[in-house]
Amino acid sequence: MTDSPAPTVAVSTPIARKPINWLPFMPWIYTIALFAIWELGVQLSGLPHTILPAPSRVFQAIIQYWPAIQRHSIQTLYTTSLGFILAVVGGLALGLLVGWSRTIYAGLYPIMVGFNAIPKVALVPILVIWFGIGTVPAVLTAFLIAFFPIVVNVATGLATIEPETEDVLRALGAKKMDIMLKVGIPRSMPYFFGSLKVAITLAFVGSVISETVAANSGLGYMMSAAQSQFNVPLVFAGLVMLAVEGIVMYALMAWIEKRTTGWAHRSTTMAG
Amino acid sequence: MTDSPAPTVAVSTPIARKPINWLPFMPWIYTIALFAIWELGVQLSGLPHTILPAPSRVFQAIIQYWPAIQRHSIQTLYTTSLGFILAVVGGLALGLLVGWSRTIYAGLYPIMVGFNAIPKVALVPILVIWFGIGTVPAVLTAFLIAFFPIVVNVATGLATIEPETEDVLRALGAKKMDIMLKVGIPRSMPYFFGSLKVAITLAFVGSVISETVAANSGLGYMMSAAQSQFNVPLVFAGLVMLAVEGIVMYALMAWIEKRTTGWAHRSTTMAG
Amino acid sequence: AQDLTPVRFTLDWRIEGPAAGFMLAEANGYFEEEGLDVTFDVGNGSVEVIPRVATGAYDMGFGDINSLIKFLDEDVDQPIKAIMMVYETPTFSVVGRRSLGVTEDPASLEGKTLGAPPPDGAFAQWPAFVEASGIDTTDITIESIGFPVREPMLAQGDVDTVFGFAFSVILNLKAQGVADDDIVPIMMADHGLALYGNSIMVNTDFAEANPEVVEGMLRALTKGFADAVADPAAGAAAVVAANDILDVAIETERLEMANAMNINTSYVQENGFGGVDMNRLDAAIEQLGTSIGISSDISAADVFDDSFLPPAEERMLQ
Amino acid sequence: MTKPLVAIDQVDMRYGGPDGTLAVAGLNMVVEKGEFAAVVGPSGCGKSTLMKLVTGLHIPQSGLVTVAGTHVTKPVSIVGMAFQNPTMLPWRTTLDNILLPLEIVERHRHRLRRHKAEYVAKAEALLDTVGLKGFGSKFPWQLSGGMQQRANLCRALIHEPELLMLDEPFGALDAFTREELWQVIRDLHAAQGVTIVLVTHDLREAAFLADTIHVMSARPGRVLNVHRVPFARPRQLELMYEPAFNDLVHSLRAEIADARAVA
Amino acid sequence: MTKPLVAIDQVDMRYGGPDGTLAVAGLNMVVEKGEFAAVVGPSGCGKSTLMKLVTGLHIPQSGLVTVAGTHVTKPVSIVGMAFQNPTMLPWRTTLDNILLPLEIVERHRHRLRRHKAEYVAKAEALLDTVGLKGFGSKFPWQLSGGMQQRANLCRALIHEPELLMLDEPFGALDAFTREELWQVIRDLHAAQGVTIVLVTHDLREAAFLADTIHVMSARPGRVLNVHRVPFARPRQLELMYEPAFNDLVHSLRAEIADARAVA
Ligand SMILES: Nc1ncnc2c1ncn2[C@@H]1O[C@H](COP(=O)(O)OP(=O)(O)OP(=O)(O)O)[C@@H](O)[C@H]1O
Ligand SMILES: Nc1ncnc2c1ncn2[C@@H]1O[C@H](COP(=O)(O)OP(=O)(O)OP(=O)(O)O)[C@@H](O)[C@H]1O
Ligand SMILES: [Mg+2]
Ligand SMILES: [Mg+2]
Repeated sequence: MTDSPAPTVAVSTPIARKPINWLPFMPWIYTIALFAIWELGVQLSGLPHTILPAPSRVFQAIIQYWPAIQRHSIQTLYTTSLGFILAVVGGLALGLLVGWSRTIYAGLYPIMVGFNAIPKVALVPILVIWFGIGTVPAVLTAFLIAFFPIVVNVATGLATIEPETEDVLRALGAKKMDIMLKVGIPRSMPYFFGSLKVAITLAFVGSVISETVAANSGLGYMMSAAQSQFNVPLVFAGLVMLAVEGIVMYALMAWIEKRTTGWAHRSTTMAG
Repeated sequence: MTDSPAPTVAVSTPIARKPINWLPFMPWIYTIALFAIWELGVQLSGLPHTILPAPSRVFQAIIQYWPAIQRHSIQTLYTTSLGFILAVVGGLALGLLVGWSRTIYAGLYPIMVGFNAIPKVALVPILVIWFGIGTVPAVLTAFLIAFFPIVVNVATGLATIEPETEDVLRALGAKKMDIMLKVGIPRSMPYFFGSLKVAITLAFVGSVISETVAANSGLGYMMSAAQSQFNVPLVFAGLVMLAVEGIVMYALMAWIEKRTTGWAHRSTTMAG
Repeated sequence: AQDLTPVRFTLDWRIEGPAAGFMLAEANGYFEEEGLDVTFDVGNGSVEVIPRVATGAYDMGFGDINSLIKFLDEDVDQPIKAIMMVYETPTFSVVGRRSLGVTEDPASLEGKTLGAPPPDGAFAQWPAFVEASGIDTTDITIESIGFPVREPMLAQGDVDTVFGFAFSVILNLKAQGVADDDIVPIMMADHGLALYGNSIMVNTDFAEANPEVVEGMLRALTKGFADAVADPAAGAAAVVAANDILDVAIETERLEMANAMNINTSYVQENGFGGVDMNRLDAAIEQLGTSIGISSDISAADVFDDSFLPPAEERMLQ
Repeated sequence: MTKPLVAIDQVDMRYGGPDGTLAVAGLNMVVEKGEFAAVVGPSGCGKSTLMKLVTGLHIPQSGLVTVAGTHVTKPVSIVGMAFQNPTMLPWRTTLDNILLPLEIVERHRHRLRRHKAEYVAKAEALLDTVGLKGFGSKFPWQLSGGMQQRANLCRALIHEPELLMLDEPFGALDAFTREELWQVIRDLHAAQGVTIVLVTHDLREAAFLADTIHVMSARPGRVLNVHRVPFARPRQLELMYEPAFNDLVHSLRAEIADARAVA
Repeated sequence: MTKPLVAIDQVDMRYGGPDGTLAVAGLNMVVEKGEFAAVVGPSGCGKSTLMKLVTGLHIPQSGLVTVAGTHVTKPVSIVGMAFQNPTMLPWRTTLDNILLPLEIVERHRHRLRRHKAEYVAKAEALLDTVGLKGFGSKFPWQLSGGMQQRANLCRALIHEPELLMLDEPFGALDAFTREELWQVIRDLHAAQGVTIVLVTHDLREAAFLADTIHVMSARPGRVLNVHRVPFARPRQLELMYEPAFNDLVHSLRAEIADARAVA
């Protein structure tokens, strides 16, 4: 009697328990779908390729100009990463500062909001006067545009510490700094990583617009040079490269996030 | 005996309990300090006002061109607000969608990151061709640039629901949608508001860059026209107006935030 | 090998056909002969060059002299001057399409919609052009459209004409598929505009300290531009070598247009490359008064300094 | 005899994958409709796990959980559960927390808007019963530990579930408040015929309230023994001074002493 | 006689501004150095508030709290506190949670890096004492309610504080685990001469462990009565079967019944 059900279980489990895991393929499926819609949309709408080139044309451009694209992409990745690292450090520090004291919060926050409502491209000429064109203004622009979301989420993380948790540390005579480091930051980690996702994309935008205005290399330079030639497929090739670099950086951060904030992503019904 | 200490208390309490509350003045103090430093920096560095005008000159320009500035500011405020509202609605919806399912998360998130790494100014021409110049592309650009931070924070809020809280609802037979609405969203409210602060500043940037490329009014148009005239003080007047509008919107949201997320801001040591 | 003097030079725009003079001077070793090591940085328009040079961020640059006049008008003591004229005739133009009813006659613009990027140099001269050519602007609509949509909107017929530099707009329109004979450039200079165009500028503090460097620069650049006029193909090749996303054929065409319309003009053929007629420059300042508003009484001598130019005979383009 | 309302059959439950903690193993339990079952056992033996298995919050790796005749594969909707930790939602007032089930449960959610006042009155009556009159407008974090626990209990009761799962609902209360609430629960059980599963560490509580007492072994938990409590209903607090009551409590005590050793 | 370690003098404490809840009013209490004080009283009467006043987490609106001779105006650093809710940090393992005080308290934080192994061994020994051997590497949310409470206790003990404040540390434990931990605390008190304030709802627990029992009134809480527990130390669990013990417990019980009525 015990023999007969056993094989059934053995047969049924692999089928029931191991459905194909589609998850790793999802980004590809969505991307391919997106490109398909794009291609179709362009074909049907009949938009001229000087406005919106079809992806097929963009890929042609990527292949045709690959050496230039590669060089400029690496430059942009480099400036963006530097600016992003600055933004993380600066954003964390500013976030802690703003979270630190109510007076700094009240005073600094509105100014930061005001500053961030300004298109950074307006500041690039000033940076160029000070630092010349090239890497430095691009890094700084990336930094200036990217630090704010980090500040906001770190400061929110600190401001919303539950007093119950705080009390655990306060009862031990912990200083404010201890509470920030031991509770505030770890607790806001998931949102910190969320802000990094926003910050990295903004950092790319920042370095690219700076390169557009003032650089001899980088994707921003390449795209503006191509734009002035109305080589729009090449402009879009640059955009696609930007997107790819953004996704690569995202993947890197998603990986770090997974390793550090597992404790927070325990929800059984929600994605994450 | 009981009479004599009473006045002491009466005298000492108002002094001890009512120190001047500096908090509401802080934004002004910081702003004035900022302008003072700026003025001083310009005076000392001897930068020509065609590069970085001193605030005094900027205020002259504001007064001189007030009717134009007012008209353009209102236009920008209008397009930005529209774009921002779209971004809030769209960001909330997308955030819920991304938080809803692991496959959508895996597929859509990277694409959104890639999309957001693209400077939106590159997309304005397409919008202009489709919708003509003026308000519509500005609103759409503001939307496109501003929705992402909202998505990220809403999705993070959903992904980090504690299973303990979730269980309270699941035990009642709650559907996923119930859990999202009753727990996910309220719980991530503080971060939702944080993302709004980022989103509103980005919305301003978005509508301004769109106006720069294609509009007959709005601060972006005004600044680019002023720039070509070497009227740099007017450019900065535009930037200052943008900052002011950003701060006004921030104040509005801070007010709403205060009324809705008091429960989360109970920390005794941290600002908030 | 030897001790070269470094010079920081900012261009007006990306490296494209018209910049062949700079690239050839470099490629043919003229700078090295003068003992110079020149770094060329690309610019973001002929206007932004001016603050870059005036603040000393760059020693020299290639920018719009009309904007320089406006800039010096704000404060005449700023350390920047033009020292060599390159675009003797400015390339400011209104480009329209014959099929939309535009002809070479400026009067054909009446009743039309004009697309104008606000930062465009040609658009800035519109008031002076209106006055010089005497057209009636009452029925003219001006739409503010940025550079990325300028030619596409004209190609689509959303606007009837656009402002811009002739050699850019014409080639871009062709790239949009507009037929050659449909494109009508109205050159502002042909209709009474006395203005000059882009010129070499120097930070005067730098020039005072290194007069021989500046002179060497101008000698080398004169040779470079002469070469570009003589052999546009070689010029385009030098340009493409520096900016590898370009198409040689298009850049050759662009360079040839710039040579013909702006650089190797009849005045230049007579009087040599690089110099200006100070009276005409004063007249230009006058006209600028109408277009962009000049408040102080600035004179040609405040703007242009010919003392660094090589002798006229060395500046003749064959 | 009718089918039991709750049946747990040879259930194994392991947390966190194949190498995780085996919480319960070979668990069997039956609760009839209308029965009052108490579960006792050493700390960490799997009592809360059992509760979550019955409500369908956890699905066992092997074995079968049946509630109201249906095999449990997802949360069942006929229960009211008071969790061990009063997980109140901090952005809602106590009253709104208590009204939460009404916003979820099918039967009530459609009526809620129109009959709001009626439901609020009911919630306030409940708060009064547990000694929290006037605290409905306070936020949960403005309540003391024991008050939160009482509010938690109200939340489990408000929607009049068929099956009530109470996980140490009186742990943070003083003896008198506790005894008052025993009577409340006792009367509720008597009046409405609701089925109740109660986890407790207080053997006197179990003996006073329950029809059956299920003694669990140390982790991995299983039910070692089921005691039928012989005392007639309705029971009064005086019951606790009777020798038979104390004998039962003592024998339970001895059994748990053994249970701690058994795995 | 030396000065008392803890002195609360006519303290009023109101939560949330002038119209908030008055938690304690006219509170007086004295705990000598080395004394074991138990605090009992009805739910919501202000026991946890009292604990927070002593540790300086709350500063009273009027009256004076003195600890170790200093007027308390900010958190004092000589205490180890076990909160009523085990507020473990979810991103730390249980072991790291227990080590937390060592990262904060001046005396240890500088030594921690170099003597890590030693401290970890100590933490693991503590975990063993409370029956959590092997659970150090688990995250707090992987522990049952009672296990979390025990880990919470470990965290209060690890840095060997002079003053131990325990707010219902055994509420979620079964009788046997509870008795074991009573002995642990008793021995700790005997060996190290630490001063302990214990909030509890279990009168037997109070009578077994404490030197003095402070009975509080219903909210707004104040101390109605202080009982000196006469039993000699060291006390054994058998004490609880002695009539004198039961008499004390019964008289306490009666007093609390009254206390619930008194405000
Ligand atoms: N989410 C979880 N992840 C991993 N292990 C868990 C989890 N929840 C419980 N456990 C483990 O399962 C076992 C049983 O836990 P459970 O909460 O059921 O105990 P319990 O009987 O309710 O104990 P207590 O009386 O202390 O509340 C424990 O060893 C615990 O460590
Ligand atoms: N943070 C707070 N904000 C407002 N009111 C509070 C707060 N904490 C406690 N209270 C109120 O103070 C009173 C005393 O609370 P406390 O926690 O001291 O009671 P307790 O004696 O510990 O009760 P329990 O035995 O139930 O834990 C209660 O009425 C409670 O509502
Ligand atoms: Mg439990
Ligand atoms: Mg308490």
